[in-house]
Amino acid sequence: MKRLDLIFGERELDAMLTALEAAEVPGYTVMKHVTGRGPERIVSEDMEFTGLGANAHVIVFCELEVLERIKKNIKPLLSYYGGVAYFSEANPL
Amino acid sequence: MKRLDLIFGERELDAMLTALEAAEVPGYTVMKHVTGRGPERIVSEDMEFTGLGANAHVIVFCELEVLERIKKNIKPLLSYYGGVAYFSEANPL
Amino acid sequence: MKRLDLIFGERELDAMLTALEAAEVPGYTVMKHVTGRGPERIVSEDMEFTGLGANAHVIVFCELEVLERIKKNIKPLLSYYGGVAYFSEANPL
Amino acid sequence: MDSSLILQNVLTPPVLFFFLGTFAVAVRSDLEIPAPLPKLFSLYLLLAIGFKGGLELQKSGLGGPVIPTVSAAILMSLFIPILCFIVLRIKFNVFNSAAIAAAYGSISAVTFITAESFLENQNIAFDGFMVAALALMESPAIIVGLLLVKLLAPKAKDNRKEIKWRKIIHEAILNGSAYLLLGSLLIGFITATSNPSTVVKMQPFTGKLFYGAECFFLLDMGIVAAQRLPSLKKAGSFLIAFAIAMPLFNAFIGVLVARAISLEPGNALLFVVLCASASYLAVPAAMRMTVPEAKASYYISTTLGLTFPFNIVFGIPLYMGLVEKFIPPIS
Amino acid sequence: MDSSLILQNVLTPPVLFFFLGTFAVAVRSDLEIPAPLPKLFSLYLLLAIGFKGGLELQKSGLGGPVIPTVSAAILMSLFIPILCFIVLRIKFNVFNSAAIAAAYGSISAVTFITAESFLENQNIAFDGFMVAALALMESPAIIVGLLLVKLLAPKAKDNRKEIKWRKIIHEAILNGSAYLLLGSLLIGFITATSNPSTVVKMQPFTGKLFYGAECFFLLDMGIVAAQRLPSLKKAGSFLIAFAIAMPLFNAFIGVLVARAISLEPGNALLFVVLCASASYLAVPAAMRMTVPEAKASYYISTTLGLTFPFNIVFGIPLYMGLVEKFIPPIS
Amino acid sequence: MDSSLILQNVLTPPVLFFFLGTFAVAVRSDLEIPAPLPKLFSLYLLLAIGFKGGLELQKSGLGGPVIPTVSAAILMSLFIPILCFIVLRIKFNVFNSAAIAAAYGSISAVTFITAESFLENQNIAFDGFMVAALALMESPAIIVGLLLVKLLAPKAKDNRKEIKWRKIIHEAILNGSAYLLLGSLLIGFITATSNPSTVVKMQPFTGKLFYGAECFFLLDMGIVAAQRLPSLKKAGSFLIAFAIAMPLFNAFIGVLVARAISLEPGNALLFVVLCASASYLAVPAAMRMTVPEAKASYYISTTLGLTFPFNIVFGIPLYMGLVEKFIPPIS
Ligand SMILES: Nc1ncnc2c1ncn2[C@@H]1O[C@H](COP(=O)(O)O)[C@@H](O)[C@H]1O
Ligand SMILES: Nc1ncnc2c1ncn2[C@@H]1O[C@H](COP(=O)(O)O)[C@@H](O)[C@H]1O
Ligand SMILES: Nc1ncnc2c1ncn2[C@@H]1O[C@H](COP(=O)(O)O)[C@@H](O)[C@H]1O
Ligand code: NA
Ligand code: NA
Ligand code: NA
Repeated sequence: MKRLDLIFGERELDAMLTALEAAEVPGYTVMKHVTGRGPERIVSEDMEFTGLGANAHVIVFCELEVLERIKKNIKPLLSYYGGVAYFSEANPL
Repeated sequence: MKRLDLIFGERELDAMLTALEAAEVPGYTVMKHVTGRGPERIVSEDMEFTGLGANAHVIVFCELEVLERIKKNIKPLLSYYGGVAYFSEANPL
Repeated sequence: MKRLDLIFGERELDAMLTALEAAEVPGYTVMKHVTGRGPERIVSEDMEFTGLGANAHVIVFCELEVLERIKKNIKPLLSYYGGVAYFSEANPL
Repeated sequence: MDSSLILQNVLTPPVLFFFLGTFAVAVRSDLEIPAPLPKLFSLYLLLAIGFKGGLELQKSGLGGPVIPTVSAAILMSLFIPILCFIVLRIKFNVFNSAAIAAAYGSISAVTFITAESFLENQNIAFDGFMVAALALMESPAIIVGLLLVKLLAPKAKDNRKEIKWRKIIHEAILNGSAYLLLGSLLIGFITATSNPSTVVKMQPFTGKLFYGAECFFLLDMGIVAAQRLPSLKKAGSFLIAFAIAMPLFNAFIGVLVARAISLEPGNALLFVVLCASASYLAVPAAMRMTVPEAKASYYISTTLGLTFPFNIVFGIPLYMGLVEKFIPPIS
Repeated sequence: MDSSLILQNVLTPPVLFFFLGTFAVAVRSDLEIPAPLPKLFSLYLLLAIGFKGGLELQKSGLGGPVIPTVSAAILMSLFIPILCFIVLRIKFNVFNSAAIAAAYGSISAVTFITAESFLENQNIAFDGFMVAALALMESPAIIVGLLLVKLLAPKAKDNRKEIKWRKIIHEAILNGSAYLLLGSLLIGFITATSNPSTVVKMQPFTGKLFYGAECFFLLDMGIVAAQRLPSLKKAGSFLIAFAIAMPLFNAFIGVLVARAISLEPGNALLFVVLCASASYLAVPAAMRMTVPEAKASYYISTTLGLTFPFNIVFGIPLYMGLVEKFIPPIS
Repeated sequence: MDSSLILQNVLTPPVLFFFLGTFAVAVRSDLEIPAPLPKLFSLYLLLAIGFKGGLELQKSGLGGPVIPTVSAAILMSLFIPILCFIVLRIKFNVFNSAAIAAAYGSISAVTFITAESFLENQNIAFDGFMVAALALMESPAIIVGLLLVKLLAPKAKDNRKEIKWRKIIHEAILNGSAYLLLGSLLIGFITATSNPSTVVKMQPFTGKLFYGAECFFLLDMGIVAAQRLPSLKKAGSFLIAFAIAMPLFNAFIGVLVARAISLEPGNALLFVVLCASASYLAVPAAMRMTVPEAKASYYISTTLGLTFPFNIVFGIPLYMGLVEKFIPPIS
């Protein structure tokens, strides 16, 4: 199985989850209030009270074929709004 | 070495940590206030004020043999209360 | 590519990020308010209001060569202040 | 049933803020009250009503109607879950029936608070000792629910039949919200006895601030309740009907009991509200730990998404109408 | 321009706590107000000013200067972003210009609050209906900003040209802060009409606590503003000059308009402050979603790191000086 | 030593809520006050005592007993850590000894607050300038602790011997809690001088709310303290004995000094409490950064798990008894 890590702006969370559901993921886990730096933006904790929001970190464990569908669905979102996505191997315990 | 990711209901955290300690893990890391969706349940942030609680995400870096012990200890908990567990390869830096 | 997981005391976050920047990481993600147990210390949520602070969990996705630089920069910090670092394989989606 | 009473109830800040919250979800506003702020308000409200209840209890003493009222309250919280269980078994298995029944046998502190505000607005007197009834009605239903599971659930393979009383009692009276409410009640009582001067110093925090904090909390309750609605649809029409009809029925029994023990109108309303309200704090916490076989979305969606809003918007004035019909005003 | 007025303004708790926050960053103290506590105070302040504004609006009614003032306010929030856009286009592309322009056309509630406190300290009267102007000035600038993007942005490959009104309106008036402010205003209005007694019960929460909570929040604003400074340097000198000069110019236009519609000095100052202040809550939220092509650090760093501090420290007393020059005091 | 005084102290809301928290841990209730809510209360309390202290300091001026008291306080916070260090070296290495010594030389603001509440309950007068002593006693012990490490620690391989004064001073006076306390003191002082009218507006927040917020915070302190107990066992009996005996001894020295500088009973008690209390905010923060060789569980478990509860439950009334014995009441 695969493990997918998505990190992007909190405000896009709804759109991102909709895209994941459309790819028929078996489940997902969301961590909010995450900060960080990407190639362009620095996201700090204080952003949370401005309208911008911090980042969200979403983890999905799924089969390769689901991953392909996810890729198709979220690539446009990531390239429009920013954010990163990495996957690696994972095995159910 | 192995990396284990456990995601389950916050209320089971104590039981889960006890099970991990019983498996003699070298350490663990806990992230609370985590939300998500599994095969059955949706866990949203508002759950935190109802008695249900959100999810916890626990990470353990350990040797394969410890992982085997963990598996034995926590499988019953996961199948009774719900939650997921995945492991992958990891190397100390 | 590589995925690096760093877990250490929140109070060292600034020093750690400086070390990462010095290693010219392409980006990083920070999760604060993380708790856990290591070989020596237990870090619980209540620590956050004492002066000690909880842990921070930092994730870096980067190339192997960056990882080498990171290793050189942060090993002294980890051995002085405590904390753990593990890496694994990761692929951009 | 006075419809102007309903309107009057709706046009108060707590109920209006509740609507503001539900409406935010309806129009998809991104208004949110991030965790753990709702927890702050919920802890505060429990501490404050507990403390104030303790003061009043000390003033009124344990004589007069106190013991009968509290006893009746406890009996109701043992009887109602059994009643609910029987009704629920028509459609649900033992686990789900017991868990939902426990929720409806227990109480909702915020509904109680809203009823108190309603009475204050209507200038109807009520007694502080009713908070003791509130505190003591939280747990018995949990015990009944767990007993129903232990006694009636199909024998499991690992033979979980022996009743673990320790664990049951623990979940029932030591869960965070019940504990804080009871503890603050006790502290209020002790303080009023031994250090009355400190009571005055608590007043700005536990008294003055209360109404505003209640409004803020109800704003969040509105958001949360509205977010529950989709999963309510999944629960099916039987459960939806139950979430409205059962509180009404429980309220009706409550009025009869209140009349039997000659409660005055204000106290009677609070008594009825305790019977009619359902728990979304203590009971879900206990059920999640002890009856994980039950589907949490059932007892959370109904209590939070339907019964709670129904009670604070329509229920309270309806029950007041009922009380006025059945219970003679103080002459 | 009275420099003693500036000093008097600086030596009040809200401004001093703001300085305490900025200074903490300057000397690298580890003082921090962890999320989501700032959110708690920001929600509280919006709820409280909204509610109080609603009460006052009900008292004053919709006659007299209310309609003209509010209309002028809305017109200003349509006109200012266009003005800003023209200036910004000298240096920036359409996306960035429109986003920054929208921020400066909209308002900052905390600047408004600080101006109210300033007036109270100076014993200058002002009317509660100005909160309605505040609430109604938040959104129009967002719509103007989005329209500017839609009409003037280079045709994108995926042809995003059709204007999605639904989405624009949604982002403009249903973002959390605008929604809470407007909603609380409405609740205050309704409550004052139908249940005046409950207003008194809200008073400790929305009224008495306000000044202290404002100070606490400004402590955090000081920290956040100072943390923005480094990215401000990157933004370049044009934007830095813009963040000071534009508010001054907007204030000047504001004074002329205030004079034209014969506002009294207190209301005039608040009107000017609305014109001169820039949004870091509602507008960034909306721009992030609808114009992600714009660089967030531009509109956040300028509004929060420069314009906000400038306004609450120097701006308010300066604008008061301007108002005193141009607007005859009430005789 | 008046045991009725102890009982009277125990039966006040702050101490009772503290017990409610410890008891929750003892009976394994799941009551918790999730992060960062405790931080909210701790920031609030520091801001409020600082601000109130500043007001009082402005009222009383810097004449009379102010300078001698504050000087004596600073001297005590230099002397006590050396004394503690000598005792601790019997069992611990230089790093641990210095870190624990610094904690006991510094102060606990919440213990101080509880002592103030105690005095108010007993109708014993005290002066606001004692808050200045509180604020100024926080840091010197940190410097002493760090100096002890620098001077007496075994020469490390990387030759960390040169004393980095900048870093030491930074950690000592710019850590969040010391900074906020001192800053608020200053703001209170300035405001009382230049804008007395604003002081009244702060009063509901910094004054009225204080007692209740203190209770809420002590509820959490009770939970945290009780959670420390297991690691206390690991620390060993020497440290456990130290955590009780040392505060008593420091209190005794404190009384003698208070008598020598002729403090009145109320101020004397506060002075003694400052000597006897130990820091779990500023010092751990500083030690974690500068002496990571010391085991954090030692200085956290003792100060928070033992010395703090001992002081607020038994210490304060005991010290009052001591004060009454050694210091003549005001005639
Ligand atoms: N190389 C990286 N490693 C870890 N996290 C990253 C990396 N690059 C970006 N991120 C995270 O992704 C968020 C959004 O990235 P971006 O929109 O590309 O600036 C950042 O705020 C970081 O939290
Ligand atoms: N496929 C998945 N990928 C990531 N997280 C998951 C997945 N399935 C379940 N989870 C997480 O595990 C929690 C409990 O799962 P469950 O009890 O099976 O509903 C969910 O709330 C999710 O946070
Ligand atoms: N084996 C491990 N697996 C996961 N997390 C760990 C492990 N060891 C240590 N940690 C985390 O690293 C933090 C600091 O570790 P230490 O300073 O070594 O006690 C701990 O509080 C844990 O959160
Ligand atoms: Na009930
Ligand atoms: Na403006
Ligand atoms: Na001390």
